[in-house]
Amino acid sequence: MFTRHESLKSSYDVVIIGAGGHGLAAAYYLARDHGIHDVAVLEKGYIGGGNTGRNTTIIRSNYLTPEGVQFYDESVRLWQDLSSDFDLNLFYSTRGHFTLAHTDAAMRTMRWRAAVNKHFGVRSEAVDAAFVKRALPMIDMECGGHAPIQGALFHEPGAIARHDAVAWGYGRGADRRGVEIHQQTEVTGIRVAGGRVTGVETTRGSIATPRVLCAVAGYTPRILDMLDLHTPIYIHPLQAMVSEPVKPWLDPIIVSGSLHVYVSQTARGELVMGASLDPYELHQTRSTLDFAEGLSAHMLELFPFLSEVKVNRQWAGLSDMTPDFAPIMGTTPVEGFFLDAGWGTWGFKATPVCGKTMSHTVATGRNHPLIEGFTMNRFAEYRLTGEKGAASVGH
Amino acid sequence: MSASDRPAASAVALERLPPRERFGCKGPRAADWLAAHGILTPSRANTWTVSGEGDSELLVARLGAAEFFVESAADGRRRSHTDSRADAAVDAAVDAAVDGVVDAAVDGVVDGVVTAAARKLATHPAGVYPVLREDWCLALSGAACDDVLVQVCNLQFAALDPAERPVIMTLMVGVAVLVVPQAAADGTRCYRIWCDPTFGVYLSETLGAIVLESGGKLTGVSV
Amino acid sequence: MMRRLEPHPGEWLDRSARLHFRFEGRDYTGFAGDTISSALAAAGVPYLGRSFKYHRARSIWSFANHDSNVLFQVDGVPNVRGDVTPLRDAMQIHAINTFGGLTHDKARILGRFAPWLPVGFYYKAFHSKRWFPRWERMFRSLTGLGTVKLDAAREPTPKRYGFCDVLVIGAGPTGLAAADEAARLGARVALVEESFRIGGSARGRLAVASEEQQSLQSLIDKVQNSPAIDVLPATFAAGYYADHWVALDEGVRLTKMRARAVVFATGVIEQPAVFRNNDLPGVMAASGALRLLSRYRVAPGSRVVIVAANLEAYAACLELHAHGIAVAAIVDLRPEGEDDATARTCAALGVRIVPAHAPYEAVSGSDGRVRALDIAPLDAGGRVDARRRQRLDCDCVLTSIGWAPAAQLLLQAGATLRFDSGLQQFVPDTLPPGLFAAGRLNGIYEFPERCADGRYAGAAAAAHAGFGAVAHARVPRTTRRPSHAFPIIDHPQAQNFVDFDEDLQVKDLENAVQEGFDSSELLKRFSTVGMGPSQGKHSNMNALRILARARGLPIEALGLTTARPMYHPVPMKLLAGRGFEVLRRTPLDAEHAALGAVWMPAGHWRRPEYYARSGETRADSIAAEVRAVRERVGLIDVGTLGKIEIYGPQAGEFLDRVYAGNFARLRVGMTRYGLMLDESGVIVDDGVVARLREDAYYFTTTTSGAATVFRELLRLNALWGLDCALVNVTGHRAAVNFAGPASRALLQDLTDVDLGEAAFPYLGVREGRVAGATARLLRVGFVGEWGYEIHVAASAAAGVWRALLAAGSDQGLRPFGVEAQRALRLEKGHLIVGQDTDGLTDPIQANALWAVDTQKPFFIGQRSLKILERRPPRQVLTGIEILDATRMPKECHLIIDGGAIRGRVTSIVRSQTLGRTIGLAMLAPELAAPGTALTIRIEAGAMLAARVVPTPFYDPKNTRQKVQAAAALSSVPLAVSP
Amino acid sequence: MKILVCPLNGARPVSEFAYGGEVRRSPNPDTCSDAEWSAYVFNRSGSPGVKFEWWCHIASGFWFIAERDTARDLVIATHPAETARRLATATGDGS
Repeated sequence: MFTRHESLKSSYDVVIIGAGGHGLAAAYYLARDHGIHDVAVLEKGYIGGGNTGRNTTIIRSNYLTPEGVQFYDESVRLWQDLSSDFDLNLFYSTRGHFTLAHTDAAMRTMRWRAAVNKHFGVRSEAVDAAFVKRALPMIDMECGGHAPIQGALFHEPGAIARHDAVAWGYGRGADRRGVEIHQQTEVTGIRVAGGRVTGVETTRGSIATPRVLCAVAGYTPRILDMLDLHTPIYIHPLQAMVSEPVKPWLDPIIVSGSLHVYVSQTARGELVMGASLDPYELHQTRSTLDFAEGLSAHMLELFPFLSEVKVNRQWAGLSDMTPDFAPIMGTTPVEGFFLDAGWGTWGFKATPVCGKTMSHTVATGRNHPLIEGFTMNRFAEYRLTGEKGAASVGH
Repeated sequence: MSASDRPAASAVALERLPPRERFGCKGPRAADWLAAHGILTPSRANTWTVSGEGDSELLVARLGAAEFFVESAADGRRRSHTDSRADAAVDAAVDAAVDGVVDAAVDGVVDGVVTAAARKLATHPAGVYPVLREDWCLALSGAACDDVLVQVCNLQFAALDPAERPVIMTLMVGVAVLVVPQAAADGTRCYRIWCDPTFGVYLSETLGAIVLESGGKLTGVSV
Repeated sequence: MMRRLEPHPGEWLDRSARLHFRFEGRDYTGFAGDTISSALAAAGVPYLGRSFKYHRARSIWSFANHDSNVLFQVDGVPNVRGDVTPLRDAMQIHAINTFGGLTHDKARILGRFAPWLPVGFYYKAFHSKRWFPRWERMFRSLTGLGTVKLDAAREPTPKRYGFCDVLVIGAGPTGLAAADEAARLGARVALVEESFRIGGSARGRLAVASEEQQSLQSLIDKVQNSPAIDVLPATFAAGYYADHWVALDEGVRLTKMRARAVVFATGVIEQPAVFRNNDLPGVMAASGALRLLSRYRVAPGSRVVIVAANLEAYAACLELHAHGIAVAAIVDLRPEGEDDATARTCAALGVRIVPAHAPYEAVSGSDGRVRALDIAPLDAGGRVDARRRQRLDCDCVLTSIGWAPAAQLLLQAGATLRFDSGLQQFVPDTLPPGLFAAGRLNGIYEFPERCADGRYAGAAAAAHAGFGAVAHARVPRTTRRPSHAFPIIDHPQAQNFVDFDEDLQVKDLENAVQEGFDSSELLKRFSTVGMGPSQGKHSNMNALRILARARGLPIEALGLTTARPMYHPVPMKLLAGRGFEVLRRTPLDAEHAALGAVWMPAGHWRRPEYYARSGETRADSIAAEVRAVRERVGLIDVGTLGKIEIYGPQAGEFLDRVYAGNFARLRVGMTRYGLMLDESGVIVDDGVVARLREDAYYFTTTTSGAATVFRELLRLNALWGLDCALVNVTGHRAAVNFAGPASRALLQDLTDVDLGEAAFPYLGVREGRVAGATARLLRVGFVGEWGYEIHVAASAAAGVWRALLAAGSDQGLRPFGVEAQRALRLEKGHLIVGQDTDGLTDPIQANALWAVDTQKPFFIGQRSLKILERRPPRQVLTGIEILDATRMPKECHLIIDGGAIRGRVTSIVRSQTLGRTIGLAMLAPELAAPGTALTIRIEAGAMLAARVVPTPFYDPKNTRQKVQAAAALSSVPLAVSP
Repeated sequence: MKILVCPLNGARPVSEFAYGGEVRRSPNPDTCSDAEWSAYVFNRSGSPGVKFEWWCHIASGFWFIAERDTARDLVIATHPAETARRLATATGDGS
């Protein structure tokens, strides 16, 4: 599936830092759509070992802002054809996605998102409690009496996929097209001359290259420090846990903002569960008991019958957060250095569209139209995206 | 020794204490001011002292560096707010005491130390600021009370030495509480727990349920 | 054939108590003390479960809480582990993941496909858009283990915090010695043990030297009777978390144990020999068979073959012999066999010992259990000579070829391991402070040395916790080799299983490596080795050996996969515990309940949405509440507002910095609206600030912002060090708003404060008495009528509330709730932070610059506001009016212009007072001019015409706050029935 | 659960505390450029390292400064809140 390259070449047309889904997708599309095959993907660990292999695999486009909705809608469109593109089953499974609202304020936000989604042809509806009860007869509508469910945002295209396979699919596709993937290869420095990138230093030697794409999620600030670039990105861990397999009982993906729960059932029958970000900065993927306790308590408020279902494993990833809950993408003040970062908790679903747009941006040197709203300079210009609006309304 | 050999959790009781005469104050000159009014204050932060006896017994807790919580053993219900049509004069004194607002001197009220100090406080001495204390107050006692506390708070109360007179500020079932451990006559522990009154019912019911489950008894607390 | 043997003193059974239960529809009996598996084994049930993927018959293998093919559905509970779950009377037990029952499982056909289902086959097939959905449905129904009962009830369980000086995990000889030593040095010790009794696997064995048995027993007695040691049997450490915090699953509750130091005496886990059909029922780990035998008195078979590669195999042989069970042969993988007294004793007993041979294939009988073992010569290179194989008849095959350390917790705690090629085992290399590993986990195997190592660790842990000092010498590691370097035998027809949970064979892993998944992490993810319920406890080590061989690397060169909680799966009910949910009640909560309040949640609070009255619909009640305020008088509990006092010479300076308005210049006795911004100029909170005296202010915050705002103010006060102090009285003070044309007249009778307009103007604040209670009165107009916010001590609230109700009872007063207040404030054009503003709204967008004093030297957000003022706002909050009286939009419906989104409705109400539908909207600036025509897209894409109008909608000139207007209106005939 | 040693209340689990972010030095709002100001408002030092951070003990409302290694989650020292004033001198927060 992957070719093992014993050594690095002395130069490449493009160097991509990070062999997660995003980096490999960019490599894949560079080779497939832009005829750029002389590409090295450098990975300090192993393929898909970062957030690609740690997320809870939810794919949706029910965002709030026009730029967000259009961007993720394109991603969902790409997702649907990936399995056949790769000739690899990604288990892309359209399940439908419920974002539960427990307060009238939350209900307002659902209506807002539904209205914007529909404007762009994305299938989302603000539905009432009765609809939720019909679709999820097993759910405790009262949530133990603490947070009665008022309704939800129902997003029909909501889906899950086999996360690792996505990285493998892009990796294999890139590999077949001549891209070199180098694992256990850490970037230690980036060479710049006259304001433009000239090369990359690694633990396995130095490389000359005019173009570098940085797609390293939680490690972004460390790479940016090498170039003295500054962004609002800050790192908090995001934890998740998975249950033992049980027979299928849950088809849709369920999210509750007030209860800090999101859950879906994998094809293997496991419940994959997540909550909210850890409360403070940390560059470590340790697990906490508070997380498992709190998430279990809230899970049982929604699904009391899971009392005896066992938690098998918990884990964590590093989220590269931004103040407006939108990514930072595209060109940077350093010519030839391109950024694909700020993915916080929503990077997995964007994998294909990031590959598409970043490969375009790297190949042409100009930001792809779909990422204009996500550029690095929006903060200096006080042009933050509105996703934060959604987050704060009703909170 | 095994879990089952430990003392049975029957010996535990939770009681809601009647409101006492109390007030709080803080500010750069709070300590001196209290001293000037004959109220001894603990020298160390997060400790408490007790002085006087019977109805004039006074518990003074130092919360951090410059905040104080003063509570008399005297029953505050005598001057309770709950029946606002009660003797206005009496109310006035207590209102002044707990609210710390300007109030005309009231005749015919026998002041406790607390009330007296509180009334003076209500005249806004410089550097001393009133802190309204309408706390909900519980007492948890009995040999097994530590077995209840480990179910509601992450702090190891059993390791505290009441002789050190510690004042504990912590979270109990999600509520900020003020806890003072005291040695009961029979050598067992007794904990006084204060919290914001708007959490009072929730805290009482939650602790009460666990106390009942441990075969304990409740006074003034319904579950 | 498995069968129950005669009683013997060491057994864990109470034969006087017979238990009756049903398994797969048939009745069985067992004894108290049995586990489900032991009872079924004793009853001679040939196999107990089906495997995850191929539905092969499986049975007891390790009897150590990772027999993951022996999971049951018990009384509706899924995935119950038979080897560790005590049998109860009347249990209803079913095998899981079968189609038509355990014996006739239709899905066993899948086993036939095995050769054509390579590892990761499901990545390679059925992914066309057309086929995937159907295939996924089939796939999902085939996978999954037990079945969740959707009507099962929530079970709240207790949960507690625990504290100890030294936590010892594992109560075999090592753990016992560690606990005893730590306690001797004065430490308070907690000793946890997974199985039902402490003492470890050697306890109660017949063939173990008597002096060893005696010293073990005395150690057990000592520990049991020590007041300093809290013994927790049937408890396992589920996870290690930062700062020596260990989650203990006690079965009935979770204990969160905080230790000063931790001793890991978790021992080792027996590993399977990998050969064709090594998963047949009747093929077991020797250690598992001995547990079954000595604890539950179940004979694993009557004619046993032992596959050996270590001394333990020969000890097992002697133990079986002591129980009268014939051992047909010991097949030793090692060319040299075992040269030890134990081995010689076996030989002396006439046991046939076959060195340099390997199990080639287990043969199954008609009952699905093993009936023979084919063995073949094994050369030094690990190759078997199948041509020279011979068949050994047997009804049980025990394997004893090696161990893997139970190091999962140790790794979670941040320890590192290194591979000791002598022992062929990973051993602790570096340990974080306060953590100690001992015994077999530490590569020390013989009884006396394990005790000594335990004592060493116990002393070291006690010393770390502040008791005594380490007076022992480290114990050297065992020099023999308990684990075989490659206990894996290839077979052309495969079905030599490495991972029983996931049905993974040797070739599956080799193929995965071939495809480039050639690091331990990638191999795990692609092949799913170690991802099943037993989390690789019996498969990771062999998988690593296979990976090493495939890559031609030594094991040292390969990393271990990350170990994470849980050690064994933990039920969600134990993690959830009781599930505390804070509910906050205002001091008037009981009053509202008595008045028929319909509650709505507001953060932790509950608030009356409105007050239900018989004969009124929800809409009627809300309408009547609104009307009462507009025409007579209404009363609302606003106690959930944050209430803060600030005192000191620099109190005004402080407020000037945190609020956008000017408060240093606010006159004593007056109030002013306050807008709080963050550094980026975004509105984060608002409220009313009242100046009580030169150096004393009282102010309110939003309900939702109260806690965070106060905390942030404390931080700023700490940072700036101004001479002022903050007091949060949110819960200690109650507050009501008594509003309406009649409010002044009614309140005057209850207060000593002169309510005359001159004495107490609009936006004034006064202190005095209301209904006998000391009160602060704020004359504010949030709802647009003459009114007073009355703030009193919490304990005075009920009295004041009742007095006000009584005073207004014959004047058409109604208590009103949040819904009515929303309508009233909207008619007045007041915004609600968080509803009419969002996470990016600044005062320019909110049309609230009137509340900003840009001339002040400094306030938070000022500098950003200067930048924002120089650029056109993205959106502006404006009043709108719906022209169509029959339809109305909902909040958050969009304003569409030229096919584009140009704004959104933030608040909307059908105002009966004004007889029109009015609201607020965030609009693109070019649409914000009064009179501009708008279209709003409502449900089902319908378009609704609207128009921009100025605010306030109601009483724009504020005449309602002028005395004559109030007087005039208060004489309006009663519009509502009292 | 991680233990944090509060200068006032002693060793408590981190769940008793609220995290207030890194202590940051702001440029003088009256003299700095818009670019300097927006950089101060939005940008963060995202890389791991030893940082001075605001922490608040919730139950007592006590703020202090913790010197924490954000790579290893180790608190090296805690300091009184006044320390922040020295660290953030010339802050636009007033002084």
